[in-house]
Amino acid sequence: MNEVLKAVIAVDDAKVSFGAVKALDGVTLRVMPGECVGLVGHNGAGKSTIVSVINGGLTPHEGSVASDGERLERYGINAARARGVRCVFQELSLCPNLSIVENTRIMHRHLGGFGWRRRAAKIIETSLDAVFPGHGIDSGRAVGDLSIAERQMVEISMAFSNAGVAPRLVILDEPTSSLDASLARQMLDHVRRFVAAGGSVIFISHILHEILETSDRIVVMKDGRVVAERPAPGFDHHGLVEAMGTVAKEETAQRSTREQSTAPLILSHQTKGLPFTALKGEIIALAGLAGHGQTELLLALHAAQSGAWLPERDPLVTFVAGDRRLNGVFELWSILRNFSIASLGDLTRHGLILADEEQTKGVDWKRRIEIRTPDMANRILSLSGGNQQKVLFARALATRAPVVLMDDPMRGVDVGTKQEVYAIIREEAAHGRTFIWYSTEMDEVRLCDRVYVFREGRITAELAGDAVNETNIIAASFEGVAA
Amino acid sequence: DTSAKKIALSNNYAGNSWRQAMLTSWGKVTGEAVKAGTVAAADPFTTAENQATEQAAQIQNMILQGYDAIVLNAASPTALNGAVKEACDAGITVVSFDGIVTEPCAWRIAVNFKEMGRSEVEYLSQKLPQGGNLLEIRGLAGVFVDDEISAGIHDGVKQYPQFKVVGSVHGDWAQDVAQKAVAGILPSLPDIVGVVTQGGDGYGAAQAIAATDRKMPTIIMGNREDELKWWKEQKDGKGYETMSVSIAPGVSTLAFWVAQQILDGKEVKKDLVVPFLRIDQDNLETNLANTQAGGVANVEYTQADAIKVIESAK
Amino acid sequence: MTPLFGLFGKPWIWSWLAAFTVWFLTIMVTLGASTLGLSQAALTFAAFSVIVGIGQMFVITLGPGNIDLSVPATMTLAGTVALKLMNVENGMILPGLLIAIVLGLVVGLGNYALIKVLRIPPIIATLSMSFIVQSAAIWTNRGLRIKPPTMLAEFTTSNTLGVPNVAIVALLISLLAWFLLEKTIYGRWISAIGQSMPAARMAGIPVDGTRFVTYLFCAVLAAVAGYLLACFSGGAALNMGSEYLLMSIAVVVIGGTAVAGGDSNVPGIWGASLFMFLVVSMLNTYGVGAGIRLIMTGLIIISVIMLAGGRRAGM
Amino acid sequence: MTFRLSSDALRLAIPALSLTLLLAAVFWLQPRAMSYVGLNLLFNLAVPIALATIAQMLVMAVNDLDLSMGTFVSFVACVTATFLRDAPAVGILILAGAIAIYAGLGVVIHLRNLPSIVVTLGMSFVWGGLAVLLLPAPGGQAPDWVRWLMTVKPPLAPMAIVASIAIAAVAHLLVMRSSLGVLIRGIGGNQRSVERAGWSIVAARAGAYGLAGLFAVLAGIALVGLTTSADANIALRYTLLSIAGVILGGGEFIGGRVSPVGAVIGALTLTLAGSFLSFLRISPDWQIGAQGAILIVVLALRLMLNRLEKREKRR
Ligand SMILES: Nc1ncnc2c1ncn2[C@@H]1O[C@H](COP(=O)(O)OP(=O)(O)OP(=O)(O)O)[C@@H](O)[C@H]1O
Ligand SMILES: Nc1ncnc2c1ncn2[C@@H]1O[C@H](COP(=O)(O)OP(=O)(O)OP(=O)(O)O)[C@@H](O)[C@H]1O
Ligand SMILES: [Mg+2]
Ligand SMILES: [Mg+2]
Repeated sequence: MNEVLKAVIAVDDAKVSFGAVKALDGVTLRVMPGECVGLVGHNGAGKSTIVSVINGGLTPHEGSVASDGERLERYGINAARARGVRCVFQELSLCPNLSIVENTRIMHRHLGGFGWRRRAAKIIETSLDAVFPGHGIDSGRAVGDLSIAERQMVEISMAFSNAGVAPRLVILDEPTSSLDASLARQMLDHVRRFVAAGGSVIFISHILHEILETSDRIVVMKDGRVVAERPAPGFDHHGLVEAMGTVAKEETAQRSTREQSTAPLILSHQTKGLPFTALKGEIIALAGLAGHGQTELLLALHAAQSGAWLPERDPLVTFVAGDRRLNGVFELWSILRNFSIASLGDLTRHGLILADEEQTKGVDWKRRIEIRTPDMANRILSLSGGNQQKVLFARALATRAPVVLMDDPMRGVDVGTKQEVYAIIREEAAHGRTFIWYSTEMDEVRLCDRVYVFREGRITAELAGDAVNETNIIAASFEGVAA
Repeated sequence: DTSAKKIALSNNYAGNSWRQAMLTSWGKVTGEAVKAGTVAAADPFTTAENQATEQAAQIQNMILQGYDAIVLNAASPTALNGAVKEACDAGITVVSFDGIVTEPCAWRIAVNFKEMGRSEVEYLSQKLPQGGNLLEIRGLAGVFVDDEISAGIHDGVKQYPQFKVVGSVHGDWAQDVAQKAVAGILPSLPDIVGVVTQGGDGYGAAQAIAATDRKMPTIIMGNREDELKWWKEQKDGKGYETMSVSIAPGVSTLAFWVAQQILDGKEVKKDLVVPFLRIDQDNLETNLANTQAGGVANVEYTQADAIKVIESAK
Repeated sequence: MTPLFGLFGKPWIWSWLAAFTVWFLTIMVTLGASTLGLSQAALTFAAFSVIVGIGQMFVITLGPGNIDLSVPATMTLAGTVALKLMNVENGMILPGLLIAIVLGLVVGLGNYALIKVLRIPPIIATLSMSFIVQSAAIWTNRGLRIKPPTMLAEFTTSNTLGVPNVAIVALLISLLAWFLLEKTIYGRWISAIGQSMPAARMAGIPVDGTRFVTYLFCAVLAAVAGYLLACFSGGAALNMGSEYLLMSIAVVVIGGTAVAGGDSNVPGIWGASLFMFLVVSMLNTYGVGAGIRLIMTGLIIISVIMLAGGRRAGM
Repeated sequence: MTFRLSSDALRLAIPALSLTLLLAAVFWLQPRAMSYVGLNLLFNLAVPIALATIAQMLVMAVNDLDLSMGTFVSFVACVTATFLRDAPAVGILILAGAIAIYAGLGVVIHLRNLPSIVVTLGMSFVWGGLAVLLLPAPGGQAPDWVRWLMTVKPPLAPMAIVASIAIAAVAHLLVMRSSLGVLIRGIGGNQRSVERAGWSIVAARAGAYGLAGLFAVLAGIALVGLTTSADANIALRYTLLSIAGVILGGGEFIGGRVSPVGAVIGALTLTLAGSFLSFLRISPDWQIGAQGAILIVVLALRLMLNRLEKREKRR
């Protein structure tokens, strides 16, 4: 009872269901002042849902929310914000058409009155300086003009900013997914400082070492329940994976160097820096700090190889989106239609869609890549973020295109699924498929045969074989910074 | 002497055969006048969207272009008053016709639309003394000509109470709209003996009625060639009788000559009246022969005609 | 869920219910005596709205901002030129139809060229285009009304087994449209593009080609509608399409097609077209004046969308 | 660091440049226009259009579209020329009620999740009907103060220019600088995030629509001040004109990207384009088409300048 009295937020036995899906099946979660709670679980475990409950966006169908020992009957977004609950959502939740200052105005409702621009600028700049020292972001810029990493930095700083009501509990739902290692480091350091000063943090991430080193306590969720809860030192990487219930083979070891030079050239592209080439069966990583031209290269490769006017009979490339809201999912469609759209050419005769074959193929891939849904005819938006990503993966892999372009596709995919996907990629590569893979995660870069490192829009280094390691990549990423 | 004077035609709409005939007449008559050196220029301007605001801007541009007179077929009798006033203040002669304006500084060559509507019922009362049910096809709602003709028709019905208007639809002065509106109301109407119209919609009504098994009532026509031709066919076949009435598109040329006379220093009354052009059973053939295929029955005016009209108004 | 209840989830049901109600209220004035006449008239005139509406629906499906305002002008131009070419000769019926279709293709090409090459938003591109097309129609024969060939006039104004021929033509076109949307890869493509153009591009869909074909299709349907309407009403008039500007949009949106794109609906177009005709007939029949008639039409449109839209949001 | 224009400033530079070019062309064709009276004649009818464009822009800022702008302005014009003159209190009450209905539309559209296009399409019939009821035939008269306001001759610059600058300034303060403006544009940019920050979207949308109604009312009053009287169809073209004005001024259909100053410039450009054409003296057959052509040219100019902007950004 004493614990409940002290808790910043205490959720008791919360139950939430969406139709037949029990997103939360009796979750109890308490967050004490001055602690960072790590929240992990497979895709669709219910993490985002409990976040919605805590920030007031969703009223649980059963259970209660209490704060500072007081049971809150009419809990909502405004009540949460008044108690200092702040949230960083995984997808962009800033207004891209507004400047950073104006977004600050939106986020802080009570900032109004004459001269709010000056005050808002001060608030957000103070916070940016505190979380990401040396960020170099001008608060007058429109959010739409920022790179995805910069947006995420702004969003994180926004959550930690203080405009009257000091933040007490900051919820971070996969905040580092678009940040490179150094920015992620800065953020995690700030989380520790914030916690040390008495604040509370709920930290959700699929990057387990971040969770392990930053959290005080780790809560593991599975299928809408809390299945393990212990102080962080009580877990190690392996234990955490086990608790999440994923039977993952811990196999992030580097690929054995294969004899590649004999393979035929399949794709080449003139870039501003070093020339880009890809051989058949290769897995190529595009590395470097986030937002330095990797996505642009992928888009250019895709644009160069696909016709905008006539359908391609045998497309050379296919694409897995990372920013799925922007260029991935078709929101009105079922999972099946979302899956089949890229390979529809193979599922038609004289332009007519062969519904049975589409169905068969869909069911096949649902099984292969374990999409968590009772029925492929459900709407794509009924899937959790990670499962939507899997559908996009299946969409690309199901085509016959020999080259797969991947734009940081593992954002928000849980560890177990990642391992499965890695295995599929390796298998497909062995059969002669080429993967061109932009990733912000070093573990993934290390899986590749060859790495192009980007710096300011150009390829500045090419690493292959044993040279593919963290030190070399970081060195290449920061090359020329001093110059 | 008006040989140095420039006259402009401000026209609000070109989207039907009547307006096209009007523009053609203008081009023909003023072209000769310019060639003969009577006036220096007579340029026609048409707005794209049949809107008063657009036409007001057009008139303001004409002021800037330095025209001496503006001949005006207005989109609205009142909404152009501001622009017309500005033209007058700039010393420009404004002569409105067909769609006239109420601004006192402008001249008006008007057709008595009310009388036109009334005369339709009067004709019917002579042809069908026992009376009966009428269907009224109106024009475009909110436009003054529509209101005037309709008021005239209702006056006529008051005068000849043996008639009763049992249905009223808006045909927007377009054959296809009229056809559609009539087809929609027809099934629920009792027997009708006559259809009173505003011009440009008689053929559409005939088509709609022909599609049912009703007896063809007396449809007042609007001088379009297709209406006259249909009437001729019916007349030859079944002795069908009716009349046709409308304003002649060539009235634009009368307005042109009136403007020229005013520029020439003539004393002209602000309000002139032109008779509408009426075709009856006996002069149908001659009128039909004089009408261009697909066009509208027309009369063009000369300078002498204009002087006569001006004199008779005094 | 019972089948009947499932029916209420369909976005098109509301336009049909509305049409049926209005139809019923109208025939009740004559205690049913006008049933056949009214139904035939409704089918006839709905047919034209259906044909232009289907084209407009394909364009609207392409996503926010996609709309074709050149429909009326295209109808006018196609009708004018085709009738002029046919010149009342029965032998020229087919060439007349062909020239109408070709004109549709040209307008569609022009529309998409403006949209693609000059990056002009469709609403303005097609509006500009419509002015040019309207001018072209004026220029061709200055609004003279030429009669259609007798066979064609006969065909468009008569019935087969009590069903108006134009309605049969519209039905065939609707079936084609339904088939394209539901059964072919092209239908999937336009729906995908309507939901997200970047996503469609990245999924390997030939976005420009698909959009181009769609604008062509819309313009061709408008041209065909213009051709039929000109023959039906005994000659092309310069203002004959103007009614179909609002009409083509109204029947699409009342019919339950998503205005934001990606989701189209063929049956709804029929319901909405019948409704739009019948509501005017009903108000005319009840002798309501123009002002009240307009207000009622507006309120009915809003009520229909409230019923339909509200349900969908709740699902 | 080199000097870099913000994207907002660039968004403005483009329309401003096209207006300047067009103005230069007009002055060259008709030097008489280069005077106090000339400028007033060129631009005074742009004042109501500018107001309507701002109104449309407010609706577009929340990702909606108002298809009833033209009929609403017509309705307001009818009220102004009748009630506002004869019984000012009643007139003001009616206009306030109309603004309240606009705000109500925002609420309904949001709560029932309705497509704004359909609701405003319906409303366009309603306003049109009310206008016809008020003024079955054109007439009425502008209140004297309105007439005075629209014909006043301020020193230095003519009324049209002063009014345009004032409208642009007020709208800029309201939409770009105030908290409410930020909120409205925020809804256009990312409604979900605004909601998550605890704002009431319904209230904000009602605010946007209410403001739009207010500007549209001002447009109707200004229009009557210029024309001295009203009719039910007086401003129908304002619907498309206002949309075109927003687009010309650098606004976009979705995403809350709007520019009030740009919108005013867009309205001025559209008005000027018409004058430019009449100074060119084109054959009557093609006068309508030329209006389309000029729209295309102006928008193509926008594209050219946009390309320049992109190049600028890449550097
Ligand atoms: N709006 C919704 N409608 C239907 N089902 C939903 C909805 N939101 C969530 N769900 C379901 O609830 C479950 C929990 O989803 P939630 O987003 O909380 O998972 P998560 O743990 O955040 O997963 P991830 O790691 O992929 O983000 C999932 O099965 C999801 O499909
Ligand atoms: N418009 C919508 N309709 C229905 N459900 C939705 C909608 N938007 C989001 N959801 C559901 O809400 C849940 C949260 O989705 P969201 O995309 O925010 O996931 P996330 O956890 O933030 O992302 P990720 O885990 O992929 O990084 C998901 O289950 C998703 O399916
Ligand atoms: Mg989640
Ligand atoms: Mg997630």
